[in-house]
Amino acid sequence: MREITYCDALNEALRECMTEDENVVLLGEDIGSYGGIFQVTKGLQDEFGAERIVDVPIAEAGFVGAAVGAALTGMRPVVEIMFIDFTTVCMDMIINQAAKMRYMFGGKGSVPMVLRTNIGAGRGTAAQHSQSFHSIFAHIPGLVVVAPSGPYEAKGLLAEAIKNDNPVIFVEHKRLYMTKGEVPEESYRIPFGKAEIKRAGEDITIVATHALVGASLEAAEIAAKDGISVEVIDPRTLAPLDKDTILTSVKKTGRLIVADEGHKTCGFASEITAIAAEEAIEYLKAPVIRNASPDVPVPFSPPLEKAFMFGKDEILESIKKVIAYA
Amino acid sequence: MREITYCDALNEALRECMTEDENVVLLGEDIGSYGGIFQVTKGLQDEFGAERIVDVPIAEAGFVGAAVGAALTGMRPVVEIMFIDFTTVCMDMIINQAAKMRYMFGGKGSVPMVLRTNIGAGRGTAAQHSQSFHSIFAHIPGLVVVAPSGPYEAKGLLAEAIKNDNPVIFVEHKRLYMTKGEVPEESYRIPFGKAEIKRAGEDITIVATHALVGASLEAAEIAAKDGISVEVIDPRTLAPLDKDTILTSVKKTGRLIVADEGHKTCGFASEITAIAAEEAIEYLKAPVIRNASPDVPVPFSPPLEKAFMFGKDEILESIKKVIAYA
Amino acid sequence: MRLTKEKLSSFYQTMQTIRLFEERIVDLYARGQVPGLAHLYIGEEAVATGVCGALNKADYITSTHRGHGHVIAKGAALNPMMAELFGKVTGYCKGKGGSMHIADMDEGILGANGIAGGGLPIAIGAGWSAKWRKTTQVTACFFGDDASSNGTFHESLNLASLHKLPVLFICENNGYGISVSQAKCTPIKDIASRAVAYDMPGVVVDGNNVVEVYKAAEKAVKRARAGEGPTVIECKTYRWRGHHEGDPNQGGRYRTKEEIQEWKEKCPILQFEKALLKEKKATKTQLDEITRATEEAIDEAVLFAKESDYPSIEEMYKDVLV
Amino acid sequence: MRLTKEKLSSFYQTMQTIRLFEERIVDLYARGQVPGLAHLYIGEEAVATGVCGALNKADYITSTHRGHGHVIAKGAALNPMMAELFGKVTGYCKGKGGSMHIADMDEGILGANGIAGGGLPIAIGAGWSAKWRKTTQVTACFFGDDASSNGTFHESLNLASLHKLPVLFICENNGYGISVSQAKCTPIKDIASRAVAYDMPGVVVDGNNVVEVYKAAEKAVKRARAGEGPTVIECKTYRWRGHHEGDPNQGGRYRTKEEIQEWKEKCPILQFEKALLKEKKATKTQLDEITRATEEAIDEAVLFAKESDYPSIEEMYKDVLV
Ligand SMILES: Cc1ncc(C[n+]2csc(CCOP(=O)(O)OP(=O)(O)O)c2C)c(N)n1
Ligand SMILES: Cc1ncc(C[n+]2csc(CCOP(=O)(O)OP(=O)(O)O)c2C)c(N)n1
Ligand SMILES: [Mg+2]
Ligand SMILES: [Mg+2]
Repeated sequence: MREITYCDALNEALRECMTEDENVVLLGEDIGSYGGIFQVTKGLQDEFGAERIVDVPIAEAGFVGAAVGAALTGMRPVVEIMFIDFTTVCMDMIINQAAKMRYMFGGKGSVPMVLRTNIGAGRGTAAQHSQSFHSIFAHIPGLVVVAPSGPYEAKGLLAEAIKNDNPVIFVEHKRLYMTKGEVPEESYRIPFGKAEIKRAGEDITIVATHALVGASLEAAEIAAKDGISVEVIDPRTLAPLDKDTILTSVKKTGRLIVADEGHKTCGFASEITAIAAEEAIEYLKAPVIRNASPDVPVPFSPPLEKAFMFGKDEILESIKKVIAYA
Repeated sequence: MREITYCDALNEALRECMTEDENVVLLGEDIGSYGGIFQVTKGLQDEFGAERIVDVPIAEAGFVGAAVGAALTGMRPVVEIMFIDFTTVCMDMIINQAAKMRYMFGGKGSVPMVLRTNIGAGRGTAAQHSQSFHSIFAHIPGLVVVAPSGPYEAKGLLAEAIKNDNPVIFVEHKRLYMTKGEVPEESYRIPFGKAEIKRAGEDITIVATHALVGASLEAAEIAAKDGISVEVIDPRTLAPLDKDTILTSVKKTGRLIVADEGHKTCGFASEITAIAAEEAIEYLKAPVIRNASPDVPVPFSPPLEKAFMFGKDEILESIKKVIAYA
Repeated sequence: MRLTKEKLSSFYQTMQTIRLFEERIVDLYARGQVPGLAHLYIGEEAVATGVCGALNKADYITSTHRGHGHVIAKGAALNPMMAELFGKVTGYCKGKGGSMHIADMDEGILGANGIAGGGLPIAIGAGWSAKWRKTTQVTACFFGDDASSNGTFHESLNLASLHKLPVLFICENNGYGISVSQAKCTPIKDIASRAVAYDMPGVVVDGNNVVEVYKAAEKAVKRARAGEGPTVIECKTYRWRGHHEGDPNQGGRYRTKEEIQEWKEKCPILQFEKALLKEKKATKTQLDEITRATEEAIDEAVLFAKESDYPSIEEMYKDVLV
Repeated sequence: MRLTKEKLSSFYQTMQTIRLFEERIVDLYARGQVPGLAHLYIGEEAVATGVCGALNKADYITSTHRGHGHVIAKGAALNPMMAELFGKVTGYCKGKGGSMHIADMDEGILGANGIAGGGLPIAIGAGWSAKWRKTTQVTACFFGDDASSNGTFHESLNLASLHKLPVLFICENNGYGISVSQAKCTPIKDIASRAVAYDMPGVVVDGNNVVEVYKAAEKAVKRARAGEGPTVIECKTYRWRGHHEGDPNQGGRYRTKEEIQEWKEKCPILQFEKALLKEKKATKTQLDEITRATEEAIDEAVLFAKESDYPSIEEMYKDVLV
């Protein structure tokens, strides 16, 4: 199958959905002729015009709120927030408006909007342009939180997000934009709330998100050489969460490692760990290990940022630890 | 000792700190002659004047940001956000500015400000005035997150918060404002990062926050009649967190229940559970139970809101479950 | 008053309905039958009535925490409204939203809102939506004087003017936030004077004069439907009660008796009634009949609400996601 | 130019320092020696220079993502600045902040800021602080034309005017956000025209004329110190480079060669140099000497940065809390 980048896969999903449904519109900063800071909307304004692909000023509360109002009245807006760090200036429109309207209105009305943004350190952009606090959105009921781990997921999950009738926080990953992978030409949707077992295994379960899915698979490959059989699960959506697939695996392997780029405290890794401790403790043969970002802001200096980040090696270490555990 | 309400204890701490240090100023909506929506600042404007107790318009990003700038330049501002729900409109000033400045500046400058707000359902104010998403702040490095469980804690922790050189998110609890308890007349400070063992026990550890500390103590009292010995721990600050006290207790009892009013997913209860699963799993004799709010917005209708909430009874059930567990 | 008798008496009926509905809430709230928070609209009836009088069913409104008047004026039915305030399953939101979240998609009511200033971005989104869908729908966005100090005001007016969105920004200036007077919230006298900063027309009207409000709204609606963009209409008015029921002696803590009395003498309904009779647009009997019928409808709504059931506990878990 | 020769040559030196510093970053960035994002100030030197020229050491500034010029003009030293851009432990932030977060409390630099519009509330806080502490300190708040569309602009100007805070709101209008022109961001021509909405003076000046900027700032500073409140000063200028180094052909994607060329001909430094020579306020040799010395200082800063160490890994865990 042809291989394209995560970025192009997203672009393709947007193009397909906009072609199919004229109620799909895009709002964001520099998403027009500029193509978006990460080039995800490249070429779309030429194709669909400036009325449907709208460059907006730095008024996130204004245009994210506008997306809420538009979604409530028949449109399917997709907004781009350049970095997840900037969702802090429009948090009310996400947490108190989009997430709660349908519930507060007793099931009347729906908010079929998508908020595209991204997480991830590693680009030397320091504490306000490198965060990964996607877990905040998983803490708020009423939001779908998507975490595409590769090009295939990127296209299928974004198509689902746009066609889905819920407000969706679509969390992309900076380091993945240029990653290539097989992506079908035809359009397809990946259902929400369904995890994917990326690699089957018997000894350890790794629940990983975003770029850490790839890192976990690499670690699993290496571990296999030492005869350790690792199962790697990609939840694909953090909310709704496919608990069953995770618990079934943990009950089988008896060992759990979670790898998520968010800060450790109160993050997604904590949630997966808590679920296992609550619902599968009798199966656990070793301590659960959370591979998460340290509880410090993202530092600028290259060696510090490198130390802040983690991947294959740290996961491999965790694998060895849980296996070594008597 | 004389007994006063949680609300008056907070008021007393404010008065003492303002008398001691003229750089302590208050900013908030209706905190002046009106005394604050929950009467915490009652009488202070008469005593300290409208220059130091400033009523502000509905411009949370503006006045919380102003507190950050004032703190950075020698003041010790205390801002009141009427309900934690409204921190969504000033999230950037909290998450990207106050929390990160000292780190981003390499240790230069400090932001000695306090953001007072409150959580808690039970007043029939529905989804936008009843939230308890304090865990969001615990997920962000650089913030102190305080959770006073009673009048004594309220006064001592608020005094510490104002004198402390870090940005502090001081999370009060609506249902506790009118609760009375013994509070010393003299001023005192309760150190951050130090949990309190509210009741010693051997069989079960309960880590509880806010109003659930009281509920847990009641439940423990009842359980004692059945010969179940429950240890109740109040972390007092969610960040920094006193892991040692909690782990020591869990290793002793082998059973853990967490009671926090936040939503279950990615909440503080998840964090405590994860810590136990990561660092004390070999001691756990039973599944950990999270007593947390369901992952739904707070409903308005009285019977639904009542069903949304939990307390002594639910905790008691959890106690029976973990004890019954073979 | 060049308006038809029908139109004028509909104004009277709407204002009277709001007034009597709210007065009934005062009573029910005092007797503990309405839970939670109730922010009443008494004294401001002419604003919602005049504005919504210029709108069609297909048009939209965004409302505030003080929303009863807006939604009644836009066409909300009394029974489900009252039931919602009681938290009953027959309410507009199945009892799950309450006073601050009443919505009715069929009537273009995009929801009351517990977040001050929260409705403005949503309103421009509804306006943008109409533009995208190429309909002639306009959106009226209600917000208070204090809410106008919030950043959403700036971002929304800027975007609305930039894209010529069909939106009416209705500032209900009742002089106070909760307890804080406008003078302590902003250095300017007229919020509408800020319209120039967005290159849009801004007008100040007597918010207690329903016809004046209606005329300003009608003009703004024409402009909006013509694709010429948004307008700010500031309506000077006053709330008779406290900020919310339960506000110590009905806001007497921060407002003088004299001030309150002065405004009561400018009652929007009494003034309008006098004008109607003077100009022979209606007879006392006609108006009294409207009042009687309204009382009846409200009695019925209360009965309906009381006899309705609370939602079942399972309802708590529904409607979180579609 | 009624200013002293000393003052004028200090302007020249500051502008030249900013220019040469930024040009060096262009080179270092291209060679991959400066990590992360660099938003350069080339072409806008007169703004920071004129404004900070009217401030004292004790006064404050809040800066933006495009902050190098602001902090140099306010008195930041080149060695720790350059070291910070390299991520070295000798940098202003021990290498932990980088280009977008340079701060120096001793010089009243309250930090560059990666959040557009994020500096405005912080600036009014510093102003409020001076008022509370009864000092004569003023705060100059720099922000861009695009950032002025953010809600923080509205909330901050309203609060500053209401409380007569000693703040200068300096809008650096370079005509663009990242790629989007001002015309696509707001319906108005002059951001300063919004000052009336806050009952404060607003002036538009040629942002490429350092003396004009200085005079406007001086006047606003007087007003601020006198307790008469804030002023908006909009400086029309232009950035020569792309939004950030690495922006495809230096912003050529959304700006015409002609437009860029036009502005280069209005170079703030060249214009000023001509004026100085014409009015005999300085000789060519004097100016060349300044340039030479500046080059030397920057060479030294680069050397200092290169020879400095990176912070130790333990540094990652420090400074999170006091
Ligand atoms: C963002 C936000 N901050 C604060 C509040 C608390 N609050 C509710 S109503 C109100 C005053 C609103 O005044 P105004 O906008 O003039 O409307 P009015 O009540 O006078 O109709 C305040 C401060 C809120 N609901 N939302
Ligand atoms: C809240 C927020 N939204 C978006 C961005 C991304 N961003 C960085 S700079 C910029 C453009 C800023 O334009 P302007 O304010 O005119 O300043 P200039 O770059 O022209 O100096 C944008 C959109 C940001 N940093 N912060
Ligand atoms: Mg008001
Ligand atoms: Mg600009």
